[in-house]
Amino acid sequence: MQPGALSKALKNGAIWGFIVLELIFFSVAGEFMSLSDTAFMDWENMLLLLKQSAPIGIIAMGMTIVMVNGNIDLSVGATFAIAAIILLDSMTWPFMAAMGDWAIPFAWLFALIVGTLLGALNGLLVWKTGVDAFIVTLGSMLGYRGIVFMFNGENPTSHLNWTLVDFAEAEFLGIATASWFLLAATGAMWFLMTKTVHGRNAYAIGDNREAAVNAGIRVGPHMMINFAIIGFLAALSAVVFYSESGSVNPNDGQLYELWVITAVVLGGTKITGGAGSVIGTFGGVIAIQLLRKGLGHIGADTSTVNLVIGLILIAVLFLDRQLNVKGKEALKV
Amino acid sequence: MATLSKQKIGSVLAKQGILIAFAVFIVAFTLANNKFLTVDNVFSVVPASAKQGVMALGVTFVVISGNLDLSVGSMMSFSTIVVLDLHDKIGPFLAIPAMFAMTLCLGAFIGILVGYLRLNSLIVTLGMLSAIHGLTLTYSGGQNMDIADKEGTWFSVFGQGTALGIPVPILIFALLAAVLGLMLSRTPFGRKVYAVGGNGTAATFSGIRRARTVFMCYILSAFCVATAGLIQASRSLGSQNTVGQGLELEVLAAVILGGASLMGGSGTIFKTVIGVLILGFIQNGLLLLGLQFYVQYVVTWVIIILAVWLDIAAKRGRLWSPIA
Amino acid sequence: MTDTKPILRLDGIVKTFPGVRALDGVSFAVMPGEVHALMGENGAGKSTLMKVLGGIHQPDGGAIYMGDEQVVMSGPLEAKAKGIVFIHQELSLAEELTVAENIYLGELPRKSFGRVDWKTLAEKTNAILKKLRVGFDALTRVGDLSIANQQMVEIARALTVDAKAVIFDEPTASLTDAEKVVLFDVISDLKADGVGIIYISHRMEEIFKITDRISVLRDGQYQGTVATPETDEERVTQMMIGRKLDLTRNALHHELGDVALEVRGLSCGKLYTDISFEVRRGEVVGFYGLVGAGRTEIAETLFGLRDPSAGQILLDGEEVRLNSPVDAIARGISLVPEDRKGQGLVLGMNCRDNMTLPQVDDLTAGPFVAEGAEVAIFDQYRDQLDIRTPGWRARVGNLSGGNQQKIVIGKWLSMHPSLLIVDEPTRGIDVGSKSEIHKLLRGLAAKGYAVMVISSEMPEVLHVSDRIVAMYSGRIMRTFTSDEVTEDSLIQAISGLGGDGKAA
Amino acid sequence: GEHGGTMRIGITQNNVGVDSYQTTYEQAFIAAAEENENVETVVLDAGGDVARQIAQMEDLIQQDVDAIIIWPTNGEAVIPAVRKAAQADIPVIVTNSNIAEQGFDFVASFSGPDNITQGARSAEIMCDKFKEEGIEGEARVVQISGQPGYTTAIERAKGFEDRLPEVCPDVTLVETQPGDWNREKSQQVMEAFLVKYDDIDGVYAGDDNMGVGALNAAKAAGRDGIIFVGATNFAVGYEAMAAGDYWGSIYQSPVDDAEAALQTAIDILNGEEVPFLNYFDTPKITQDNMDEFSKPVF
Ligand SMILES: Nc1ncnc2c1ncn2[C@@H]1O[C@H](COP(=O)(O)OP(=O)(O)OP(=O)(O)O)[C@@H](O)[C@H]1O
Ligand SMILES: Nc1ncnc2c1ncn2[C@@H]1O[C@H](COP(=O)(O)OP(=O)(O)OP(=O)(O)O)[C@@H](O)[C@H]1O
Ligand SMILES: [Mg+2]
Ligand SMILES: [Mg+2]
Repeated sequence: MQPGALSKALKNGAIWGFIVLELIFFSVAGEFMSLSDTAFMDWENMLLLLKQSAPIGIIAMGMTIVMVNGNIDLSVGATFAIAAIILLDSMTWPFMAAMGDWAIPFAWLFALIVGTLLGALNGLLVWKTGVDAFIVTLGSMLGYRGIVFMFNGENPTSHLNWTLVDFAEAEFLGIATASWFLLAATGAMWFLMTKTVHGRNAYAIGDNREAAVNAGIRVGPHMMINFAIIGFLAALSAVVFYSESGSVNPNDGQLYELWVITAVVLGGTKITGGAGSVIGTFGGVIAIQLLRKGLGHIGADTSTVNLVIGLILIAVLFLDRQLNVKGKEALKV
Repeated sequence: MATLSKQKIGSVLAKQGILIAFAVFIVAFTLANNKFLTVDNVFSVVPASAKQGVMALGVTFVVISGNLDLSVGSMMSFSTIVVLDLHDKIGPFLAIPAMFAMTLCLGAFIGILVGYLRLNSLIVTLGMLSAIHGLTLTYSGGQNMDIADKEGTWFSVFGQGTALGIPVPILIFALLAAVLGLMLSRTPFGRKVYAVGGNGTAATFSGIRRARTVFMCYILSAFCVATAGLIQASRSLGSQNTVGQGLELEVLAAVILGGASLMGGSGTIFKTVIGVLILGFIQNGLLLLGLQFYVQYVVTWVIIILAVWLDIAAKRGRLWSPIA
Repeated sequence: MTDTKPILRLDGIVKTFPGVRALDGVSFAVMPGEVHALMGENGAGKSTLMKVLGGIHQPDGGAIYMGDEQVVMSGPLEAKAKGIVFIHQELSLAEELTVAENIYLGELPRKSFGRVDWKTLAEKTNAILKKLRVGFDALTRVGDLSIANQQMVEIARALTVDAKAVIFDEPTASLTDAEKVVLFDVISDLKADGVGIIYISHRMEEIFKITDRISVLRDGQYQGTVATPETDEERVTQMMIGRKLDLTRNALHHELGDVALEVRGLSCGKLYTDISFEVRRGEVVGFYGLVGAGRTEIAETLFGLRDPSAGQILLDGEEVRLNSPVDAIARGISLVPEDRKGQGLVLGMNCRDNMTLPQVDDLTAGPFVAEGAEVAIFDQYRDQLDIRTPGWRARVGNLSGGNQQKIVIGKWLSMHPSLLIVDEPTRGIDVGSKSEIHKLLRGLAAKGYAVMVISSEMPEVLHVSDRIVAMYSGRIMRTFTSDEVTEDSLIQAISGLGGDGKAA
Repeated sequence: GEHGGTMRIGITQNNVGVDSYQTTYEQAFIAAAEENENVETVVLDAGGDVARQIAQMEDLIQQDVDAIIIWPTNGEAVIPAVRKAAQADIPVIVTNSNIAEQGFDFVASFSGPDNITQGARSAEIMCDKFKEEGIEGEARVVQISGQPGYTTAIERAKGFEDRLPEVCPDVTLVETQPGDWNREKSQQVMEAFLVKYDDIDGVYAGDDNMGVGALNAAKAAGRDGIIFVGATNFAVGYEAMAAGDYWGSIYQSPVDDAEAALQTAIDILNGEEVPFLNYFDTPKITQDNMDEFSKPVF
């Protein structure tokens, strides 16, 4: 056990090390390249970072359990958009409009229910048809997006409610509403995955599905619950974000699945399932947001941003691999 | 006897399910719109699908080897922009091999990362999707790329020409499908691709160079992407930087529709071709019916899931999954 | 015990797979407190019958009774709820999870809010582990355990519930003698508690040691049940395969040729140290030791899969560097690996393609694979090894475990190696085929091949070897010739006792 | 000027890599800023993502720049972020496509083209040509619109669809499909149109890039005599016009667009009066008058 301890610690801490590196780099580079007088590692800026991580971060928490489970969900971006439309559109329905600001909790509820149902539908398809989750959700990524467009054609759906905006922009203990939701989602998923039977079964199924089936775990419903969870969290993310922005384009949330998966993988979750952690994912989310923000801070242009983000992703994967090399005597397969 | 013939029908269905689905679509669309099954239409659908099709051929190899390639769309933008730019600078004769060389370098880079360094292909190609886009933007300065003398170049032959009355893109696609189909099903290399995708460890234990096999799959994929870029560039003789954006998923959908498993080890070129044609005809059929593009999204969703579902249902001999 | 009612009864079970009638009207009963052996050749349908009982497969005909009541095993959960515990032939564990979580997979103890009761879990698990006398604890990650220890985890599952019947499907296939003793203790405890035990194994000596009755299957058909004390190996074998077998020790020696392989002072990190031995043409050298003794790692090094940290490998007197299996194969080395599913076979590929995989580059006609030549090779080894398959097109994954193993052996024999290394060559193989394989190995040696046999079965090592290398904890303890070896001295050597620590 | 010292102006653009208009805009913006020694800029790109754009707004507010220019990804979703800037006393200038009316209170000025008018002008160009050919009584038109959901696409389509029946009441718009600002996609859409409709007299494309894609399809199918009208005159459109294949478009220069936005911001920081809707002119361009315009650089 002892010889592996250092590399193990390094591995588990890799994402945090990377975050520290980013912070140092952008702070130093910012001194020379940035026009901003304020330092990058300003406390306010870090709080902002947390807030800006929320839309991707909340979904990433759901993606963690789905990926640990051995599945993947490519449709979260579309679910995000549908939930946003329900949130904003429902407030204009006559009976809702009649309720004034009391419509807000109902609008939230509707959006969350719809998100959960869409997630559950993915799960049901995976369960009942036995089609791989990648394919099912690749399909529903298109299908759900089609549904988004059916709502309101190609036009945005908007309903700017200032009460809602004020709530979303509010701060409690200096931390923005969106950040609180991110922290709550992280905490809840951490509890679920480390402390509960459901969470441990998620690992077991992702690790060896056949063994789980043989042990009598009801794999189908279990996976469906996890898809419902990610649907719920995608909707929660939308609810938090669109409460503040009040308008959704039909192609909003596109490519979110890729960012979310990137964050989850950077955070150390195994793509084949069976291993991963919510805390790691949190680190992955922060690392990505930091990267985007930092590149803006030092004035990198679009082509550089694309190039750098792509290469960093690969570099982190490479480093992770290097940290994980078993000794020289390892089997070469 | 009765059970035997029933079993036979079942196994025929299992093997040819995708073909039957294809036939059903063709009949349905033909009934719905009399323009659908016309030479005009077929010759306009297939060239448009040809570049996705050509890319799908390469991705089939990658998927069978147990990996993914999400960078093909972005890489196709790159090769299109490069060949158009070089066309005016060094002439088409040199531009084409130069573009192929550059695209193959990108493929080799991915091949090294995934094959030799054994990094996860989903993430590597996701990263490359973004990085190659950045590269393309840097190369072009973000500008559209157009050939100056559009009428006077023979370069247009790959996208717009016809031979024996058949559009050249169709010929390229058919030729490449035939060659790669034989390569996959009949050559030792093809066998190794299946082995590496089916069980990489066992393949290594059997003396197969796993890394080299995966590397070659990405090289092939890049070759197909370069060919698609050539068709694309030649079709429009001008292009924007995002010309291939989003194609990676369309291509992957076609490969999956053809029945290749993402776990690796299964799939064929022939079925991928059918997958490409189904997606192409759906797209075209719905357009002919005057349906909104987003209806097409929903239909594609239903068709992908139904096709894959029926395929595996036939294989396991029951409709619903046995998972409790 | 025969006067009581059967705890479990299967009646006329039929099960077909596409192209195979795996079970054809099999009836079978288990009494409480009985150890009931289920025997049959590879592919006879033993595992399938048990999977029907365990709710993993649904039968196409027949009925299952528990007591007087007819039951339907709709799934593994149902079977477990009815008190039927199934220890699988193939390991069925989640490697990333701890031992405790694996043992209680699917029934983790709960607290409020669906939380796992870690304390109870650890206590219960450690109690079971203590009974099994293993050297790891509840919190060990299963992936860090050796195959044998993983098998012990699998066995531990039998002790978690109040079972009415426990099915052991070849539990000893990867166990060594030390663990077997523990397993047999566990079985006798269960037996004393009145549990009915179904025990599947190809190892005759175990069957006669621990079972009360023996039922035999052949080609999916029930051949009958006999009381163990009233029968003998020969009669059972005859029921299984319809003929007699030669089960003697190796007494015959072939003319030895030149040294084909010489290993000098080979080490590989901590896996093994200072290994020296030689194998001559015409000689079979057996490697015997406990799990973790490092035999497999030596084989893997010789096959180019591990880089040695010190020492030399000489083939035909010439020092070689083997960087990959490609190098090793080019030098005429073949390795039948230990883990057939993970390392030996591409389960999704057909039988023929698996068998010709290492030589596919050479079997060409123009740019294409010469399929006719491939089929010829397949046919030859199918006949020689008596591989039961519907045809070369069958997916290897659908073959029974033993037939899969034969495909792997065929694959490497067809390479005509000058040095053949076989690691646990008969794991999970029925007696008939086993003796065929032993004959084959002897025959190869007679033809001038050099053969290394790694095995954890003493009778096997004794039966095929001209010399036996005994290993303990990464070192060679002693080398025996087949004339001087005794079971006692061999056991002492592999336990780290007695041997003089030097290759003879 | 009233503003002492250097002005720090932040801009968050919609999606720079996506077409050469936006790229040229960015380059022109940076060039214009470099020319003015009193101006320093922070140039950001939202990559078409609203969430990223709002985050960039927050970053710019947090960095306490003097003014913010925004090219909205969604004309309504950015309003609260714009309000935040206004509350932090940072003037916001909207560029290229405007935000919704609810946000006007928080905005100092809008600078950009009038997309509705552009759509209307395209309708007029097409109608005039139909009249010239004498087919205004029966002509059939198809439309290839821009990326679904984008304000510019929506407004141009609206302007065209509203104006066409006013000027040419007997012309029918038979179908609209999006071409996503993408030449290839547009070409594919047009291929299907050509199979489906034997009689197409005019094609309106949301920009020239798509218009040329449609033209390519028509050429490949050997269908002559179709009148192509686009918007945002790209270099390819200009060339096709010169070759006589493409009838007309709307001349809109990203350089003008960028310079107007920067100038508006500077003027506001200098305390000058600027009109709230600061449209720059986007004239009609057809084969008849194209000599008056220089070939677009993008
Ligand atoms: N899922 C399956 N699909 C098709 N055929 C199968 C399947 N499972 C088992 N079979 C076939 O059923 C027959 C019986 O197999 P089974 O695994 O029960 O044999 P076994 O007696 O356990 O053999 P072994 O001793 O080798 O483990 C074999 O011919 C096998 O190929
Ligand atoms: N004491 C131990 N506890 C747990 N694992 C061990 C122990 N010793 C060795 N191992 C691991 O168990 C694995 C099996 O060891 P190895 O393959 O060398 O045994 P072997 O001599 O080939 O025996 P067999 O082939 O019967 O398993 C090795 O990967 C080794 O790292
Ligand atoms: Mg078996
Ligand atoms: Mg071993």
